[in-house]
Amino acid sequence: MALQDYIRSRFFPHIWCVGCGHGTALNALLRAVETLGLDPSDIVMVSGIGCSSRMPGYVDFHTLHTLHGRALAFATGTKMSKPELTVLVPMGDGDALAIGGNHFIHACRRNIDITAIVLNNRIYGMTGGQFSPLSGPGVVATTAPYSTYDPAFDVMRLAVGAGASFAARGSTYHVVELQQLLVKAISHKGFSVIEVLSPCPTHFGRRNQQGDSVEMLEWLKANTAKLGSKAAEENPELITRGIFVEDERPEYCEQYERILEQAREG
Amino acid sequence: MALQDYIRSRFFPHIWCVGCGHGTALNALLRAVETLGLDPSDIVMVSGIGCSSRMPGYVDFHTLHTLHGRALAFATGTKMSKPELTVLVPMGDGDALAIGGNHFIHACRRNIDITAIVLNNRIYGMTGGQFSPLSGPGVVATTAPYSTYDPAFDVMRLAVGAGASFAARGSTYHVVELQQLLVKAISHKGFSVIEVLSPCPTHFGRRNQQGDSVEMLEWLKANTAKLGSKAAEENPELITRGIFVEDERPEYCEQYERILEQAREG
Amino acid sequence: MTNKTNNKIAFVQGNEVCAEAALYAGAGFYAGYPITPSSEIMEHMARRMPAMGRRFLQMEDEIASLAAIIGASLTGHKVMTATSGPGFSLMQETLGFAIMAEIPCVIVNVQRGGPSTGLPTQAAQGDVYQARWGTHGDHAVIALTASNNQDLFEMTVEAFNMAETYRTPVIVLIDEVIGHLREKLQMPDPDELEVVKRLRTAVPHGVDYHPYLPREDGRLPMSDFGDKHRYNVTGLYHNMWGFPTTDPGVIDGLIHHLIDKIENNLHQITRYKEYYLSDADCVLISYGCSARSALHIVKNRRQRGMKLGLLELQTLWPFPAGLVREKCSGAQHIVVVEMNMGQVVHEVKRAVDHPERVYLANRVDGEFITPTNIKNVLRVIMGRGV
Amino acid sequence: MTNKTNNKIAFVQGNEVCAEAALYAGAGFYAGYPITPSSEIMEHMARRMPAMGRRFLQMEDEIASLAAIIGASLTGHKVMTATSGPGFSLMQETLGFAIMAEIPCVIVNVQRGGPSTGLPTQAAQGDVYQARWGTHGDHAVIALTASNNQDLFEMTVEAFNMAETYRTPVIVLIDEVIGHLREKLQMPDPDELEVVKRLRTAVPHGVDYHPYLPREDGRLPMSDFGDKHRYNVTGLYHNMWGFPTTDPGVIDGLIHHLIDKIENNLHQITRYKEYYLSDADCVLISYGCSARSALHIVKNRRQRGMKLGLLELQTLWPFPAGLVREKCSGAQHIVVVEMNMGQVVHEVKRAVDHPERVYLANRVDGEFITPTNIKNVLRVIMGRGV
Amino acid sequence: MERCRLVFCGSGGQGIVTAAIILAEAAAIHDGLEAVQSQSYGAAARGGVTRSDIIISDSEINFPKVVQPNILVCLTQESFTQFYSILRPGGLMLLDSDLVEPGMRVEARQYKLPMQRTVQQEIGTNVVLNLCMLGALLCLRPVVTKESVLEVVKKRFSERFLQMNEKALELGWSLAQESAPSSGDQRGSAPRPTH
Amino acid sequence: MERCRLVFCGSGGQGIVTAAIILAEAAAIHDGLEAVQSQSYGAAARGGVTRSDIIISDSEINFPKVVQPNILVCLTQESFTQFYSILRPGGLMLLDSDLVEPGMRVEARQYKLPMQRTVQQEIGTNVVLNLCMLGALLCLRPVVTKESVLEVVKKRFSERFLQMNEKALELGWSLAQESAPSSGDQRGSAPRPTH
Amino acid sequence: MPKRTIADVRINSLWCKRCGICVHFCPREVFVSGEDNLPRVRALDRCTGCRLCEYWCPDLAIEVLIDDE
Amino acid sequence: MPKRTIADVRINSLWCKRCGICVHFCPREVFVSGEDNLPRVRALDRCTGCRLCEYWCPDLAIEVLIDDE
Ligand SMILES: Cc1ncc(C[n+]2csc(CCOP(=O)(O)OP(=O)(O)O)c2C)c(N)n1
Ligand SMILES: Cc1ncc(C[n+]2csc(CCOP(=O)(O)OP(=O)(O)O)c2C)c(N)n1
Ligand code: SF4
Ligand code: SF4
Ligand code: SF4
Ligand code: SF4
Ligand code: SF4
Ligand code: SF4
Ligand SMILES: [Mg+2]
Ligand SMILES: [Mg+2]
Repeated sequence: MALQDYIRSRFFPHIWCVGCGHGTALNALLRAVETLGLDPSDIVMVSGIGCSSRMPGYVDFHTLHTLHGRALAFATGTKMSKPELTVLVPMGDGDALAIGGNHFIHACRRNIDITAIVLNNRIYGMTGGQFSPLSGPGVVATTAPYSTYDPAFDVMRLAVGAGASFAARGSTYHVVELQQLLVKAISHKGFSVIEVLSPCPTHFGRRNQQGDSVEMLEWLKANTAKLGSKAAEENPELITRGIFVEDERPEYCEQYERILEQAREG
Repeated sequence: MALQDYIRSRFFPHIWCVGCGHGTALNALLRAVETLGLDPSDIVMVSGIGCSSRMPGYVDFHTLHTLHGRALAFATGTKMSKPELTVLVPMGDGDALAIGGNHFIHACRRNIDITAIVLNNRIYGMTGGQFSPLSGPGVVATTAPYSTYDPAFDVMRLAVGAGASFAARGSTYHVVELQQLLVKAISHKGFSVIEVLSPCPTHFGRRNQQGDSVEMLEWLKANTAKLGSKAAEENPELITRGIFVEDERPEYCEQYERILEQAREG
Repeated sequence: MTNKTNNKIAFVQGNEVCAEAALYAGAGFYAGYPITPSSEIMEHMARRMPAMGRRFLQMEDEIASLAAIIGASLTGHKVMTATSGPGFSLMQETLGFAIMAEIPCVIVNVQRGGPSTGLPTQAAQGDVYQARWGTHGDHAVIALTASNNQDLFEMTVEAFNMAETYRTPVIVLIDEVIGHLREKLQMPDPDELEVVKRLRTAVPHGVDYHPYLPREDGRLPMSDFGDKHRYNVTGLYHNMWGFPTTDPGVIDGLIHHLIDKIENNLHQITRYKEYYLSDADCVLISYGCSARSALHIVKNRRQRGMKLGLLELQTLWPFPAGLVREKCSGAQHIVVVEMNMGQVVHEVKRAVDHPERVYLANRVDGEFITPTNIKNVLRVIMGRGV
Repeated sequence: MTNKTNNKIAFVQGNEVCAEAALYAGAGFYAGYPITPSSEIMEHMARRMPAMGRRFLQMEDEIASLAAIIGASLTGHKVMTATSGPGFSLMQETLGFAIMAEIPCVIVNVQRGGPSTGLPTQAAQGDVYQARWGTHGDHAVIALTASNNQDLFEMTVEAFNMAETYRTPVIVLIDEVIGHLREKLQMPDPDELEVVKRLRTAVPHGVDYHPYLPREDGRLPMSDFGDKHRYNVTGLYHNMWGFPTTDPGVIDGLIHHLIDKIENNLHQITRYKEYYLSDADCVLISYGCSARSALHIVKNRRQRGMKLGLLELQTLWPFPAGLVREKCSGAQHIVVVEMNMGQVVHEVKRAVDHPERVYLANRVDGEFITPTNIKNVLRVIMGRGV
Repeated sequence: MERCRLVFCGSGGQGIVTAAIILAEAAAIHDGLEAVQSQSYGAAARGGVTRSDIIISDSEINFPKVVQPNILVCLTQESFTQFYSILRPGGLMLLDSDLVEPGMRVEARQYKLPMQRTVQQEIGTNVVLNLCMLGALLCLRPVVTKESVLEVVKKRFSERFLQMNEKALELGWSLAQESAPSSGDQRGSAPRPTH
Repeated sequence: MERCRLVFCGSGGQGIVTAAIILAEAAAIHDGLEAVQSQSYGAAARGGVTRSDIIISDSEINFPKVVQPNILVCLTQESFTQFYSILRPGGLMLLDSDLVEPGMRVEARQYKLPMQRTVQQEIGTNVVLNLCMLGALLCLRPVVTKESVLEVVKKRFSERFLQMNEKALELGWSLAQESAPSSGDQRGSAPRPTH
Repeated sequence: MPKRTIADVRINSLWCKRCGICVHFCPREVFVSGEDNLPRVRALDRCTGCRLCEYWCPDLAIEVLIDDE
Repeated sequence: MPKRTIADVRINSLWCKRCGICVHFCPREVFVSGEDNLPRVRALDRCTGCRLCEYWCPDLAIEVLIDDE
């Protein structure tokens, strides 16, 4: 199927701002789904609330736009009840890791075969630019006019610490790599987390001297490096991209099949 | 002050079962507080709901018995509003990491100077023996009659992944060590997590062939080893005890003082 | 039912009855988080569901539990979760989602003493208004209750039926006494009680399916996630395709639909029992565990010639005001018996012609209301002191 | 107030007024989680509090926000959080804790369209009953509202005063229109409005202090965590020392205390405004943003000689039923104007002598109710069509 | 059959509730009677006082709690102290003679039997104290038939524990057969709440 | 003073709301009038149609929304299409001639001024389009004094942006002075909701 | 590898939000920013068909048409 | 190091729940399980004053009294 066949084109142009990274992330995700040749009727996309969470409106899958922070909990029910479905969960950084942090770590722990896509713009976009648990210190936000002092989560460390069997980070500048990471994340049997560095020019860029989307992409280009690359080794300040963990661990729904068998046998 | 001066002896004997590890944990905690010579009027103990959460009733500190899973959120308000207080938060494994997981990771991230004591009995004691996110696979519980298949969190990995600056694990068999770990945890400037392996003979031991409290302590003796010890290296199956991380990181309330200054200056 | 014997009579706890009835009604998916005094429902499901090839899940909290069953309902399962006051309070936001997105599901609240942690192991009926108004924004809900095992079985099956019929969450509001009381249950035969199936759309693949367009009869056929119709589900105001809208006309239509589909079917939704009402000049109105004490005193006083009757409500929401008015029309005194500071009594006052004749017999100290407690109120009303 | 000028008149948004009033009342601690349409309250606090040496905290969610301010109230601070429907639904369990443990705190709910995510940026008044009944178990609450900046300032200060006086959470229930409307505010002088201080115990160290033993006048003096009196706070039923109990007598006493301390002070808690009521034969009853439209039509019709009056409620809970009955005693028609499917209208019907004369003028499509909408209802009532 | 109201009380681990369920189930399922059973726990999480109410009758049972039992069984001192006064005057009280020391006169037929000591000696464990108690009770007041109770016991216990429980039941029966009420005092000693 | 009802509409980034606040604040604080200001955003998260309502009056303002404005300012085509019809017949409509192409006749005094183009040329940025619009508006209909607006502008903007904004205001004023209504058509073209 | 001809690089002007990303980042500087900032293909012949612009575009507004022979 | 005499090892029988931990784990086997499983000190002279029993006791029921000279 062509890319156009995976979207609900009647709703385009989408509501995201000029140059919003979430659009590029959607672009990469669609190409990953296309690459995998998935049937849209086999895919469920579940989201919470936030700019990123508007993604389901644009894809022609089964789509479920839920509550702020709760997407993974809904998705767990969907997947457990019909394990043959491919379940994709785009989330904002606040959505995934402020209010939704508990469902995030429990999904990692269970290792249920869902792909969580954390669209990290380091800000609450939808509500107008409050800081998030991924903003990190020194960021100016509407709720941090004197700049933040809250330390940030490292999504990769947190996911791994919680037991995720696949964790990767990409950026909307590195689009081809991003698409490949998404292909791997979706193909992975078990819970996969993929963090996408996705600029919010409207609320983050403007307030934090990062400028518009072009400048923010330049920033991503300059401030990230491939995991294990020389650049990364030489400059530990750089944000690393790539696959942080890729383990084979028993998948949750498959484990439940074993319980079903055991129970049937008595 | 003597140990007896830190407790509300009128409520003893306490409500915990025969041989419950939570009693031993309380014992060690009181001795740690005694060792540090803290004034009980400077200590606030905040708990959630569960057997472990009954601890505040027995200590003659300022005590706050809150809601299941929310102790750290209440405690954060207490500490932020009066940073000179020593804030101790005993929690059950379900309390801390099932329903309370989000507050747990955010407290780790913020690095607020609170001591979280996770009384890990691998079961929901108070409600009668359902499994917890620390039970791990192969455990029989009232909600897992065919035995669990849910993977467990590793509290230490999770705490470190979330950014905790102090994380340690002890057991109620290794009581002297436990008291020392608690002294270090309370003294640590920043958020400290201490996981205490604390047997629940009533609901875990009985159902899982671990027997009574004596046998469960024998189990802890045989199945744990000091971090970095030869035993631990030789047998990776052993649960390790000791300090997993002890970092110096800016403390949250102190950081806020900086914001106050900045704001005052204009 | 582990201890079921011949003749399909079992001696079981209310909580087990509730779970077993859910299985009878076709519950294919359960997710929950334990809490006293509801945990036995979950524990029963944990034992029974895997053996029946159905799916059981313990979640990290009550919010996740309700979210998970909603996610599972959309793939075509009948679903349930159970909790008690504190957990039910936590569920309020997610409950509103299920109402807005019209997701069939059953939520059991085994009430205990509140507010807050309150009295975890003791009886109360303090969550009646919460069941109606706990989530934000205008909405309507269905809440059923029962006072004994046999009724509880039927009402739980009804809850599933109504959830499917009206595409809405249905609350089964029982209490600690009923949840933990063991008594007989005559287990119905497989076809004995009506079981409403999930209504699935007949619209073939390729033809536009409208998930939020009611049929002539008011029902909205569903399509399972994973089938060929792909649509959107959201907690925002939405149009007949399920996509967000801020069109005032569509919004107005949706909120009216959400309320009307329930309140206009009050008649079909109302379940109740009556005892000695035909000639009663004093009508007791009660529900759940309290109705047992009420019935006790009614029978007792009837033996002494007092014209006492009982209206036992099984549908609490939408409140059957017309029924109450009708049944109380000849009564000199109306006494609502409930274990709270007065909740259903307010609805009764609104329903009847003479609110000044409505009294409350209640108890709020954690102990089960006794026939003597009710008797004392009756004496006072009759002007005879206590 | 960033844009305050001479004469202390500012041109500001309702949300900023609410925040500024909280600071005036002495709020020393704020914790919150952003949500439309309340976020400006939090943002204003983020800017102002550090500069005043007070403490501001952004938490991980609404549950944590309310929990944090309760934890801070116990150390002796006046505290506040603000949210909107979805966040308020999430707070219900924790709200019940504050009620049970008698913790002074102020919770602002800037209402938006519900249920569920609903209409995040649009106006509604659908959370009135939720404010009363959202948490499980019996309880009582205070909820205040306002229709313009000046009143909002006063009501917010009152909310803090009542929270301290009655040791209870107080809900400030405004709406998107009021929260986002900019108009003048005459900023009161520092001593102009009464500010009730935290009442601290006079019991000296060493003498037994009873945190839950009301004084003669019904108030319960507090002691700060960190001071010399060490006591226990719990969400379980507890005795006068704050320790859990299952003693039926103590339980009964506590639940009655929690309700009576508020309902018996209805008179002191009631705030309202009235316009042209003395000779009105049609009384409009309204509150919050709707009251502005109601007042508009009242003034307009008065010019045409119609005897229309307005009772504007500022205290919604405990519901001032006596006041409503009194003010409506001479009215032929009573019209409740609100932006929901009918909430306060039910309370009004219960309050007045002739419920059949009570009508509802409402709007639920996300648009602000206009004078024309009300006029149309009035025409119908008068038998003149629309 | 006259309506029979029983209260069993003791501490958490003594199997009070199981005994109550067995009794009520025997009545309801095998003896064709109506029966309800419920329980309550004290404030303590575990190990506190446990109480179970049973009503057995040949007609419908509405109010399911026992206010004044005509049979009261106490297996700990604490539970005795808490509940002795609710027994209906002239009712039957069964105590374990080693676990409970009444200390005050109760207006009832009081039986004190060394049940725990006996099962410990004869079976080597006290986990079957509850069945022993049930055996004694049935001998003293045959509210249901022993056969019905045995039926329920058979269904509830696995092979491994079945024999032990059956034996305990018989032991209790024998103990009771040999006994006589230890206190025939018919006067009340303290005001009794009528609720 | 007659009650004046204004609606400003355009897209997210154009500073519509700021202009509205400045105008209303000038009236309320400096001209001793009553004023209310509110805004609403379209469904789109950002960049959609933004609308701000202002009422200015010498008496108390209760109903704060504008149903039929007597002044309507449109700065995008989309907002024009959505709102042109609510203008009160005979009212004043101000448009940016490069951003909006009316395409239909409106029963109003219509002013089309090249505001965006002018600020871009003269000041080198279009972020001050809103102040330019305000200047033009004040010249056409002096609902508040220019001095009051300048006071507010002074208070709101830092040194860095102040001059730019003042200049834009003046530019707008001049543009309007030179202009004449481009459409004097007094007949409505489409049914207009009266709300 | 088959020979590739770049048939066209199409911009959907209704979806394009004029962010300028394609203009700025195309490695071959195929685009210029046209009137109203709409990108315009100024040198199709320079295009290598790398599709990066297609991938980057946040609005799914670019289509690179390649004839594979 | 001053000479230490173990003055007493006291069991609070009202608090002790008879778990047997002290009896089982005391390295010097100072306790025996007495009547009703209440631990009884049978050999105070063997006690080294290590206090482990005091630390282990889940019920805070043991006090080891040491005279430091
Ligand atoms: C329970 C609840 N609390 C708060 C909100 C308000 N809210 C909506 S989206 C959002 C955060 C958006 O930030 P993020 O998750 O990072 O997504 P983004 O918009 O940046 O893509 C918030 C706080 C809500 N809708 N529900
Ligand atoms: C919101 C809410 N959900 C559930 C419960 C019921 N509950 C009380 S304690 C508990 C778990 C206890 O387990 P844990 O936290 O491990 O503590 P433990 O008792 O084992 O020490 C649960 C589920 C509750 N009180 N509140
Ligand atoms: S606000 Fe930020 S995240 Fe939201 S659409 Fe705009 S650029 Fe994207
Ligand atoms: S149930 Fe378990 S955790 Fe709770 S008191 Fe008993 S032994 Fe301890
Ligand atoms: S990247 Fe896309 S949206 Fe941006 S200018 Fe180019 S075509 Fe337009
Ligand atoms: S395909 Fe590559 S070279 Fe061609 S226009 Fe796009 S980015 Fe430029
Ligand atoms: S360890 Fe403590 S509770 Fe256990 S037997 Fe010894 S003294 Fe008693
Ligand atoms: S102090 Fe040490 S040696 Fe002495 S009794 Fe206790 S454990 Fe045994
Ligand atoms: Mg974000
Ligand atoms: Mg536990």
